[in-house]
Parts: sequence; structure tokens; C-alpha cells
Amino acid sequence: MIAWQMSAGLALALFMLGLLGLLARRSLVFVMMSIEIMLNAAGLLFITAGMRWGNPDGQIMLILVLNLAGAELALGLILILRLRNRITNLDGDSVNLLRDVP
Amino acid sequence: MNLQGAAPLVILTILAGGLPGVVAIKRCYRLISAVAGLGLMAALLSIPYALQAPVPALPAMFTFNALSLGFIGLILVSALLILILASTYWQAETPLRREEYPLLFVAGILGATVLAAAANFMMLFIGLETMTLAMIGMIAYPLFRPGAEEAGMKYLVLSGMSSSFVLFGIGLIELSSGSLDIAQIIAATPADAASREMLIAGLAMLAIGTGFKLSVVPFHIWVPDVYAGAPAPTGAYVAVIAKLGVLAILIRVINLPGVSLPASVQTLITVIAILSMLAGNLLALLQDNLKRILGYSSIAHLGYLLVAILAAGTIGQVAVVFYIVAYAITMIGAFGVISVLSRSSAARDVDKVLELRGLFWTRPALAAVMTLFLLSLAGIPPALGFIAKMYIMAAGVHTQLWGLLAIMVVSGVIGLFYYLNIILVMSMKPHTDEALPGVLAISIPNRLAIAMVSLPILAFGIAPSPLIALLKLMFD
Amino acid sequence: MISYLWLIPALPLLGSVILGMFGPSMGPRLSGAVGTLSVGLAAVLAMAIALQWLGHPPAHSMYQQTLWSWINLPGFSINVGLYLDPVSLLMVLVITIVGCLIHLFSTEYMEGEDGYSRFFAYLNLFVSAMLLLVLADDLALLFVGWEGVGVCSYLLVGFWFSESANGYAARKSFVVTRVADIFMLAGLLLLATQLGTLNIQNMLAGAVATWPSGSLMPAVAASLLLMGGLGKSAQVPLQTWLPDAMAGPTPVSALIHAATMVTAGVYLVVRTHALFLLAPSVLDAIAIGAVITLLVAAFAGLVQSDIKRVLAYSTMSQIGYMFLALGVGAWPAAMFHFMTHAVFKALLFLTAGAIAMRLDHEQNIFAMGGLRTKLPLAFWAFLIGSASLAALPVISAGFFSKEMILGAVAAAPMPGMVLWGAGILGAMLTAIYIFRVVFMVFLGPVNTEISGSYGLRVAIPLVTLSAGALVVGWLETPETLGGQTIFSQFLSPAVGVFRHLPVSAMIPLTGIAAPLLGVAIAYTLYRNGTWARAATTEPSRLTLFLKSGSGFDTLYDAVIVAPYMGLVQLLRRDPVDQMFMLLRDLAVALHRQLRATQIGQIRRYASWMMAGSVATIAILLFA
Amino acid sequence: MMLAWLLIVPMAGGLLAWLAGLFNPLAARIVSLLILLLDLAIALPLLHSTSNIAMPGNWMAGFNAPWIPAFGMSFRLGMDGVSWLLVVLTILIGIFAIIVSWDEIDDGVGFFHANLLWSLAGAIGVFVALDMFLFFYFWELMLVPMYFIIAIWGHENRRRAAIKFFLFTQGSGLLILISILALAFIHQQQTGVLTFNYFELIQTHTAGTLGFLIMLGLFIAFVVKLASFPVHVWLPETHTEAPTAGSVILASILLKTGAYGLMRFVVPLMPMAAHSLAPVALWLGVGSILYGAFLAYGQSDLKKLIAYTSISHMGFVLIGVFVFNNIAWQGVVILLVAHGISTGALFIIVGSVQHRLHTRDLARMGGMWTDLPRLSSFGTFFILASMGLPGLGNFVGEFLILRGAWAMAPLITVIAAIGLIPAAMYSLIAIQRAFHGPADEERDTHDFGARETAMMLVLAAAIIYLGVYPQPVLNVAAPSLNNMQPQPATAMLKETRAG
Repeated sequence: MIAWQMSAGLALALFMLGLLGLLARRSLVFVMMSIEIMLNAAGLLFITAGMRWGNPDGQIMLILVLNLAGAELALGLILILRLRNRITNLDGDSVNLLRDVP
Repeated sequence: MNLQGAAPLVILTILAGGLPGVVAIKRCYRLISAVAGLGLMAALLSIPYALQAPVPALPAMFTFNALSLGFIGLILVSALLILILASTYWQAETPLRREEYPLLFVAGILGATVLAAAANFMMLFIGLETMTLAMIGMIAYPLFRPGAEEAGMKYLVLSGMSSSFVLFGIGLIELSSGSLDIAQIIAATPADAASREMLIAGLAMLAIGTGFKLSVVPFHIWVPDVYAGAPAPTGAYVAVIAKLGVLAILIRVINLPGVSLPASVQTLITVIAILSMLAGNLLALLQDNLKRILGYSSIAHLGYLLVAILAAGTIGQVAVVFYIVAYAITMIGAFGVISVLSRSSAARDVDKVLELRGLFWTRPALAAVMTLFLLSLAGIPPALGFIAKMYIMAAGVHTQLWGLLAIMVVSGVIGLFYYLNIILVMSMKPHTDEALPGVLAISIPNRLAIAMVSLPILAFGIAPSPLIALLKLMFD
Repeated sequence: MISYLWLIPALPLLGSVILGMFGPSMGPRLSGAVGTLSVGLAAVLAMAIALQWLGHPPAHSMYQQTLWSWINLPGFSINVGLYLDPVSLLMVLVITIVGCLIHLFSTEYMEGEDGYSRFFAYLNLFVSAMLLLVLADDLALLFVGWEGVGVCSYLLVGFWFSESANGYAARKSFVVTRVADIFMLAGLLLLATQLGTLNIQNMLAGAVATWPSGSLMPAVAASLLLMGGLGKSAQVPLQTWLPDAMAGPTPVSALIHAATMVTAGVYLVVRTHALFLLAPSVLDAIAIGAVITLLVAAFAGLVQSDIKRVLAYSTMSQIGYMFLALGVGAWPAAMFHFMTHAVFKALLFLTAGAIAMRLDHEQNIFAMGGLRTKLPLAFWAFLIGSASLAALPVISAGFFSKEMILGAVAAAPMPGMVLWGAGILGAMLTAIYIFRVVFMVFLGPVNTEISGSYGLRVAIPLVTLSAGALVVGWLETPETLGGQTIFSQFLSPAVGVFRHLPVSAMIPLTGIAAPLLGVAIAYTLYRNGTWARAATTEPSRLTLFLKSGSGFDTLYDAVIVAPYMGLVQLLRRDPVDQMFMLLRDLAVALHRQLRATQIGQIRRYASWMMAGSVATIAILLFA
Repeated sequence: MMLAWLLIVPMAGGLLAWLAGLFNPLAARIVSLLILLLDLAIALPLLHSTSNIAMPGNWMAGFNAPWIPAFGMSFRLGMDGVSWLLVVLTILIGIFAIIVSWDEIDDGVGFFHANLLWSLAGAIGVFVALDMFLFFYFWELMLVPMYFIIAIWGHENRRRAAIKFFLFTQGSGLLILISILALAFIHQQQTGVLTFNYFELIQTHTAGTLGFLIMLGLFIAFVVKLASFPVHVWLPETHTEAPTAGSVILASILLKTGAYGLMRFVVPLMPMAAHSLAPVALWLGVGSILYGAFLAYGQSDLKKLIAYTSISHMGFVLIGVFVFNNIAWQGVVILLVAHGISTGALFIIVGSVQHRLHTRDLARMGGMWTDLPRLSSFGTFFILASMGLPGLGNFVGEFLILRGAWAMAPLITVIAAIGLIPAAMYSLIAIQRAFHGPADEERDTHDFGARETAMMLVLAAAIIYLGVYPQPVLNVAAPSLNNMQPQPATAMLKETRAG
């Protein structure tokens, strides 16, 4: 039996990791992956919560989260594919057609 | 199981489920739009019926009361108007098929409705994400436009980030309290300090997500790019529908019995309000892109709205809703004008301020209603926005938020500048050698929709009493 | 007859309105006729009233006519009403008769000028305003006339508006007098607040009843009124505008800047003398200021080369005599000198104008000469006028009035003898400078082209005024010459009985000798060529100083005008506006700063959101 | 009910003019003219009527209808002498504005006249509103059409000017809103009734800091509108850049709303606070008089010069209002009307000059009297009138103000009177540079025609009338000044009740 605190700590660490990746990686694919990690961190947290209180809410939530993650990823990949026409190296920083700085 | 109270939701669900079938039967944009419109209308008309429900429908998942149904009504009215305004925007000769747009549209509305009525965090989450995902699709719908796909990408990443925060926040809340029911969590007091902090951290992360959707400073950063890149009808959608859903649940939470905003929340809202009012207006000051201006303007307006939220009491409550109504109608109108002037077949929308040059001379009526919308945004009579601003100021004065009022005045003056600038450009003499935006034909439904938007803005701007009375019903 | 009093100011006003509205289409003959007749009718009416008055003076020797209520508020009301007493009757007579003659003269003098009807419209308006000034029974109404004559003076000095210099002179005359008018306005406000009314008679009665003699309040009020008078009458320290005002057409100088308007200050003091009697110190100041003026002006008159400027300084100087009389409380003497001065100075100006008409508008006395035979009418008229101005004994009106003043001054308690000495010195200087002009202009060889001839419209005014300058002095004579007192008796109901105080025989004898000595000096200097040489040699610094009217203009330019213009230049761009523009700049700067955050990169945006999230959580957790 | 018509006629008339303009510009002009004549016909008879609605004080007419009951706001109108004078002035000036636009405006004629009428309707509303919020509503309402008039039909820098005008007046308008809301809520606290009724709010005890702040908010807004130093900065540019009709309405009417607000609201509602602010207000007045006069002298644009003179004149108004006595207030009323006429006439003349010479630059004028004698003589006349020449209307106003001010603030009065000297300076330099002096350029132009001459004669007659026989105007204003001016006793009473 793992203490829920441990699990929650892991979830937090994963979340931070994802966040870090989001902030640090330039490639859009990695950005998408970071988001997935963050979402999964949340999923883990729900499992932890379900574990702590012994109710199924957490597991239901996890399924929903996975759904969301999948949908997001799908949409993201479509857009990335389209973007490749313009930006071959998929550097997120060069996706800056829309900006306010001349 | 009595579903009377959930009638609008039921109709929308059927609609969202059935529309792909319609597409499969016959790929006809008009037909699909009409079906979507009729469905939305049916949902709207079912609201009085839903209000008379003897027992609450789906009490575990949703709260259907005057407040939430009122917001749903508002969402549906807005949706209908946007849908009509979008009708000529999507052109047949588009490289893309346009028939899926109403599908996404209705799905998003379903999400917003669920969000508005959600009673627990699970529903909140489902509604939020349904709405968001649909919106990503709508933003990036004209994929052949580099701006649209880029806006979609930005919105996807940043909303993904905010969704993670929301989810993690919900997770923390559940971890600390073991419940997902909103009312329960708000009412309960956490057992120990650690749980309490976890709960607060969770709520804070929820606040971040809310802030993102409401596009208030410092979560506003995506707004201008997305508004500028998205097609004009989607712009209205993002500016209005998304915010309505989130505001609905926010206001419902605030209005739960026994809720009073703790000092820390008040501080947070105050800071955010001040920053939003000032930054929104300052950012728009010398902006030359109309959609960006509307984006910045929405930032500032949400700042004003937060002032009203801070000002509790009956005036504050109605002030908030009144302001939301004024904001929603006006934004739809402003984006609607861009919509009717733009076509999806073009490389981009008519969204440069200078492209409106001479509108007063070429299309005086359109220019007049656009002026009315801008006056409403600026809060000048005889437009609805004026009464709304007065309402907020009344709430602010009533609760003696002098500092916030002062900021409101200052930022209001800054804001005037760019609204006026647009009016000025419209009033300039047109270049004779240029193709004018005004030469496009404007369809009858579009004209009707514009009229339906501008009429209440003018009428309630002069005599707001009926609207006030109506909105007061939401709090009974 | 007397009930038609209101017609006296109304007739010229009507003439002015007619000329203003229809003048341009009426043609010069009709314009001139309307202008002259309107004043002429007023003169006839005035004379009729005067005759009636002499026969049957009204009760208390005054007549009040209230026309309508101008302002009627609780605690403050002003009526538009006229007040006729011997003083104002005298003024009315002088203004209308002299005014009529000058109008007549102008019809010929102005022939062929652009704006002929405009000229008469202004001139009529002036006469009307001047009549209102002297007839007003309320100080506020008097002020209306007071400013009205100022505006007419402005318009007429700048009549030939194409010359910028004329415009400058006109503005200067108006602004300097306006400075004085502000003092007067302040005086009015003070009196109105303190005494509750501006009706002259009520106000004076109130002042006498409320204020003890020598107390502060009447002194302040009197000083303020006096300052107004000094400006209008071109007395030190507000005298600088008068020489410049000679830029106007000569009949204007004759009417406004010699006969009538410039004596308004004298009239004001006489009209409110009861108030001045409450302030003896102010009267002393008047006397001292008058002496300074009359000497400064006389010295300046000595060195002018423009005939009109000589006359302008002489006007200043002669009004100095009137103020001297006021300063010693000799009201009838002042009025008497006003009357004779009006006649002879109008004569001198008109003659100067008549000369200029024939000499192609030449005004430099050194360019003239030998006109005695060429222009005999002008010669005799100018000679008579000069004799009167110089106060040559017995044959001139000016002699009697100046005698009356100097006699009263010599008898006055204060340092009367000092003032008298200065007066005598002034009288001698007067004789020198005016006969310098007479000799330079009329004797010697002819230097200039002379063209044309005089018509009746020039001759009649000159002859009439010459006759007047010879005889009006006999209305009031010293004891040694018959002791006639018609004039002072006539005025006595208004200003009290005037007594010729006994003085030693030396006093009148000196008064007779001084002008004669002056004429002799002038002739000597003319004969030995001093005058002519002065014109050709480089003037000394003293001459320049005197010529400029003792440097007042320079002083005022440095102390007032230059700082004013500096301030105007400093403020021209509206510094407050620029301060507000700073706010705009601040907003724009903030806008640019904030805009720089909209860099368009997803990662950067995510960082912003991250920062915001941290701040949010921190606020909620720790605030 | 007549009062409601007074507002409805120009409001609806504006729409009518717009529609007429779609067919024929001339129709728009004629319609607007008829509309204003009709409005005048409604307004004039009110002079001798009495209100059929019971209101405290002396009122010629009243009207009341519910509006926003949720806030206790109603459509409450009332007209007393001062209102009547200002309304009639508004309509008359409006008629002149239409006449001067006859030649000047040739595109968007219908919309122009619509804006003109709406702006006038807003001003009339301001002068008759007796519900504080309604007042504010009209206050804001009159700005928008005026903004269009400046922004669309103005001169070279019209956009900048229009925005400046709007920012200043609108920004200060928000202060009014906050102030009246605060006042209403204070009243609600004291009585339990939320209302914006003027007669109810006037009962509010407004001593203390909050009362002072409320007063300050209103004061700032009105002073901005009055264009007093140092918040005058919108005025010169706006007046200069507006089309003639716009300048005329701005100077003759819109400035007056500031003064009206001070008299109708600031002083009666918050007498104690107003009294405590009086020294500041008086010095601002003096500052305006001198600053406006100095700047006017330095201008090279004739229109701007006249605009700065307005600042100077409004300084007198400010002083007059804040000495709190009847004589000065009567002076203020007279000066408002007289300034409306004289400055309106001057702007008409400048407009004509610009129409003929295509410049407002004084350096390019000069010697106009030779070519344009009638224009120049009227110009001189009205400049002299605005300089405060006795016998003309402006003098009566200024004299009464100074007379009233002397007892309360002699020093201020003296400085204000000294301000008449710079007034002479700028007036005369304007005459010199525009009408007198040598004519440098050959000008092919024509003098005033019959229409313009007739207009000028009417205005000149009005200003002379005010100057020589102001008593009827004083009589009309007198009862309403009693309405507005708190008797010292009431002021004291209010303070003691509150304290």
C-alpha cells in the first residue's frame, strides 16, 4: 500500500515536469507531449484521490482525462501536420505570424 | 426520471448527436445551418418549460434553476445570432468544406450549456472541454489560412495548459475533500491545515483556468493572437459563448447560499480587475487591427465585470448579469459587422481598422450600427453599454470601491480613444480608387441579425427597465 | 423744451446709425449733411434749452430725466437717466457747438477720402457718447459714455487703417485709457458696494453723510476715479497715448483730443467734487501731478517738429492747468479754462488741418514758412488761437481763464506759491513753443507748394472759432478788468460760489508778463536762427529726452510692454496643454511597453501564464 | 408635456432630417430649420405658463414619467427662468447654425443636420432635466453628435480635436456619474429611498468629506465643460477645428452647460462644500481670465484667438457663480446669454472669412475692411462686444459679476477687472490683424450678402438689447435664481442637521 501522499507527490512532480517541458522545448511535438504529461499527472492525482477516499470518482475522471488527452493530441497533430507546410522543423518559436511586435 | 428541467440540454444533446447524421444524409450547408438554428431555437423555447419543472432534473450532475437556465438562454440567444451572422461568411467556393462548422458550433454550445448548469466538477470538466475542443476546431477551421491554423495551435497549447491546471486543481480538491460536488465542497470546512491548503491550491488552479477562459490579465496573453487569427464568427464565439459558460458557473458559485468571498479572493479579484482594465485598454490604444482591438477590449470589459463581482449585494448581482448581457450582445454585434463584411474564401478577414474607412459614406446604416456597438463598448449613451457601465459604477459606489472606480474612470478614458478612432476612420472620406468593403452584398438574414443585435442595444440603452426586470428574475 | 433733453444725445446717435447702415450708398454730400445736421440740431436744441434755462432756471438749478430702468435688482439698481445742471449744460453746449463746427469743417477736409460716411458715423457716435458721458446721472451710465468715447477715439485715430502705424497709435490710445478705466471701474465697484448706489447725486450725498472728511474710504474712491480721469485726460502718468493719437485725421484731433474727450477727466472730478472734497490729500496730489504734467508737456512742446504734436503736448499741458485748478478746488476756473481751451484749441487744430489741406498734408513746421501772405485766413486764425493759448493779455480768451486759475492757485493755502511759480513758468513756455510754431510757419520764405483754396465749410468754423477765442474770455474777468462773474455765477448752483481771492498785484502782473516774455524769447530765437538750426543739426540727448515726452514711453516699454509680450510669447503654445500631452505620451509609452509582450511565441506566452499562475496561487495561499 | 415635446421634436426631427437628406440636401436644411422653428414655438409660450406639476419653487413647466424604477430614476423635467433663457438661446443659436451651414456643408448634409439637432436636443435636455441621472444622460448624449460634427465636417486637424474634445468631456462625465450615484446612495442611507430626483436629493445632508468629494467630482466635470484654466485644453483646438456651426454651438451652448451645472447642481446640492471650495474656484476663474487673455493675444489663428477669449470670459462666469450672491448670478446669466450671442456671431464671421479667404491665419488677413466692409464692421462690433464694451450685453454681465463679487472677494474682483486690460489688447490686435492694416493680397471676394447681413443684424440687435435693457432678462431669471441659490439660512440648517 502506497501512501496517497507519495502518489500525490509523484503527480505533482509529473505536472511540474510537463510544465517545464512546455516552457523549455521548442519543438511543437514535444510541447504536445508535455501537455499530455501534465494531463496524465492530473489523471494520477485523480487515482490518488480515489485511493484516499475509496470512491470511484477518481477512476471515472481518469477515463475522462484520457479521452480529453486523446482528443487534444489528435487535434494537435492535425495542426502540426498542417503547420509543417510552413515550418519544416516544427520550431514553436517560429510560429509567430500573429503577433503585436513589428 | 423527470427530465423536464433539463429540456434545453436534452434538445441540444439530440441536436449535437443528430447533426452529423444530417451531414451524412445531405451535405448542404444551408440545411445543416437551418437544422442547427431550429434546434437552438427549440432549446431556447424550452427554457420556460424547463423553469416549471416540478422536481430538479439530474440533481447529482446539474443544477437547473432560474440562474443557470437564464444563462443557458443567454448562451442560446447569442449562439443563434452568431450562427445567423456566420451564414454568409462561409462560402461554397472555400477550398474547405463548410458543412462541419455548424457541427462544431453546436457541440461547443452543448459544452457551454453543460458548463453553465454543472453541479459538480465532473460536469464542469466535461462541459469545459467539450466547449474548448469544439472551439479549437472552429478557430482553425479555415486551415488554408496561416493565421487560423496558427491561432488554433496557440489556443490548443495554451488551453491545454490551462485545462491541465483545471484538472490538477480538481484533482487536488477531490484529494482534499473526497467530493466532486461543488456546493458540498464550498460549504464544507476542510479537516486539517494540509487539506485546507490543498483545497486552496486546487481552487487557485481552478481560478487560473477560469482566468484563462475569461481572458483576464495575466491570462490574457493569448487573446489578441487568437482573435486575430480566428475567423470572425469564431471570434464572436470565443469572446461571448466561452465566457458566458464560465461566468455562469462562477456567478452560480458566488451566489450559493452562505458564500462570501474571503479576503484573499477579494484581493486577487481586485488585482486582476485593475490589471485587466488598465492593460486591456492600454494594449488597444494604438492598435490597428479590429479583431485585436475587440480582444483587448474584452480583456478590459472583463476587468470591469470583476469590479461588479466584487461589489456584492443585490445591485452587484444584477449589475454583473446586466453587464454580461450588454457585453455579449455588443461583442456579437461588433464581430458580426466584421463577419458580414468578410468571406471565408479570402486570405483573411476585413479586420484592419483602415479597411473600414469610408463606411459612413458607402454603407451608412452599417456604419451607424457599428458606431452604436462601439459606443456601447465605450459606455456612451444611447447604447446599452452605458447603462451597463452605470450599473457597475452604481454597484461600485454602493460598496464604496473608490480605488477601483478611479481606475475604471482612467481606463475608460484611455479606452475611449481607440473606439473613437474606429468611428473616425469610418467617417473619413473613402478612397475612390480602392475596392470598398461595403460593396459586398449583405444578405437578408444578416441584415436581420444585425438589426436584432442593434435594436436591443439601442432600446435598452434608452429604456433599460424591462431588461432589468427580466434579469432580476434570475435571482429570485 | 427741456423735456426733449434726451434728444440731444439721441440725435447724433441716430445720425450714426443712419450713416452706419446706409452710409456707403448715400454718397458723400448726403453723408456729410446727415453727420453735420444731426449734431447741428443737437446744438440748436442745446442752445434753446440754455436760453430757457437762463431765463427760467428749473428748481434747484437741475433737471433730471429718467428714461428707463437699466438694471434693477434687489440691493442694486441703475437707471438710464439724464441729469442737467449748469456744469453739464456748459459741457453740452461746448460739445454740440464745437462739434457741429468741426463736423462742418470735416465735410470739406475729408473730401475724396475713402470711408467718408464711416468717418461721420464714427464722429456722430463719438458726439453721442460724449453727450451721454456728460449728461449721465449715474456713474455706471457715465462709464458707458466714457468707454464709448474711448472706442470712438480708437476707431477714429485708426481711421486710415491701411497704415499699420495708425493702428498702433489707435491701440495704444485705447489700451492706455483702458488701464485708467479699470481704475475707474474699481472705483465704481467700491462706491456701489459701500454706498449702495451709483446715482451720482445720491452717491455724493451718501458719501458726505457716511464718510468723514480725510478718512481712507473717500480717498481710495476718489483716487480710483481720479486715475480714470487722468488716463482719459492724458495726464502724467497715463499721458503717453495722446501724442500718438495725432495719427488720426485732424478734425478728430480737434474734436476728441483737444476740445472734448480729453477733458472728460476734468468733468468727472467737477461732477464728483463733493467726494474729492472729502479727500483733501487726493486734491493735493491732483495739483502736484498737474504741475508735473503741464511742465513735462510744455517742455516736450518746445522741441517738436510736427505741428500736431506741438498741439497735442499743448493740450496735455493746458489740461494740466485745469487739473491744477481742480487741485486747489477752483472748480469754475477749471471749467472756464475747459471752455476757452475747447474753443482755441479746436481753432488751432482746425487751422493746422486747413494748412495741411493746402500743403499736401505737410505737418512738419520746418518744411513750412511764409504762409502769412499765402494763407491769410489760416494765419489770422492761427495767430488768434496761439494768442489765446499763450494767454496774451486782454485780447485773448485764454488769458482770462489762465488768470483765473493762477489767481486761485496763488491764493491756495498749500504751497500755493510754488505751484503758481510752476504755472507761470508753464505759461511762459507755452508762449515760447506756440509762437515758435507761428514764426516758423508764417514768417520767412515760402518753402512749399500751395494748392487749392478754402471753401466756406472751412472758413465758417475758423472764423466762428476765432471770434470765440477773442471774446469768450470776457464772461469772467479779474477785478482789475471789470470783475465780470457771469460764468462762475452760472455754475454756482452746481459747484458753489467762486470767490476771486485777493492776491497781491504782483501776481496778475507776472501773469501778464510771462507770456509776453515768452513771445519775445521765441521771436529772438527765431530771428537769430536757433530754431531753424535745431532742425538741421543732430539733436542733443536732452532734446531727444524732452521730445519723447520725458521718456515715459521708453520706461513703459521696458517695464510693462516688454514683459507682457514676453509672457505672451512664453505662453503662446499653451504650456498647460503640453502638460496634458505628457499624459498622452505616458499612455503611449505604456502601450508600447505592454505591446512588446505580445511577441507571438507560444513558449513566451506559456511563461506569462506560468508567472500569472504562480502569482495567483501565492495570493490565494498567502494573502 | 410641452417639455417632453421640446425634446421629442428635435430628436425625431434629427431622424427626419437625415431621411430627408437622403433625397435632397436642401430638404434636410429646410426640415431642420422648420423643426427648430417649431421647437421655438413650443418654447416661447412657456415663459408665461406655470407648471402643472407641483414642484418646490417657481417653475414654468414640468413633466414626470417613470424611467428606470429599479434605481428610482425618472424622466423628470422642469423649466424655470434660467432654463428657459438657455433653451431659447439654444434653439436660436441652433437656427443660426443651420443658416451658416447652408453654404458651408455640402456633403452628408442629412446626417450633419441630424447630428446638429440631436446635439441641440441633448443640450435642451441638460437644461430641463431634474432627475440627476437623466441630466447625466443628456449630458453624455449631446457629446456624441457633436463629436461627429467635429470629426466629419471639421477642418484640417479635426480628428485630433474631436478625440480630445470627447476624451476630456467624457472622462469628466464619468466623475459626474460617480458623484450622482454616491449622492443617491447617501440619500438612500439617510432616508431609505433610492432616487435621483433633484428635489429629493437637495434635501440630502452632504456635509463632511464624502459630500466634499461628491461636490468635487461634479465641480471638476462642470469646470472642464466650462473650459476653465487649467482644464481648458480641449477647447481651443476643438473650437478651431470644428465647422462653423459646430464652433457656434460649442461656444454658445455647450460651454453654458458647465455653468448651468454649477448653478443648478453644485451649489444647491452641496452648499457647504461649494462654499469651502469657493477660494479655489475663484482663483481658477482669475486664472482663466488672465491665461485665456494672454494666450488669445499670441494666437495667429483667428478662430483659435476667439476660442481663447471664451476661456477668459468663462473665468468671469466661474467667479460669478462662486461668490454666491444674487447680483453676481444675474450677471452670470446675462453673460452666458451675451457670450453665446457675441461669440456665436464671431465664429460665424470667422467661418465666413474662411469661406472667402480659405484661411484662418491672421498673417494672411489684414486690410479686409477695404474689400469686405460689412463683414469687417460686424466683426469689429462683436469683438468690441466681447471685449466688454459698456452698452452691450457682455458688459452688463461682467459688471454685475464684478459688482456681486466685490463684497465677497475684493482682491479677486480687482484682478478680474484688471483682466479687462488684456481683453482690450487681444480684441484690438484681432481687429488690427484681421480687418485693419494693409491688404497684402489681391482678393477676389464678395462682402456679406443679405442672408448673412440679416443674421448679423439680428445678433447685433440682441446684444445691444441685452446691453441697454437687460431688465426683462433679469426678471425672467430672478425667480429661478431664488430656486437655485440656497439662502444662507437653508445652508446653515443643512449643516446643523447633518452635523
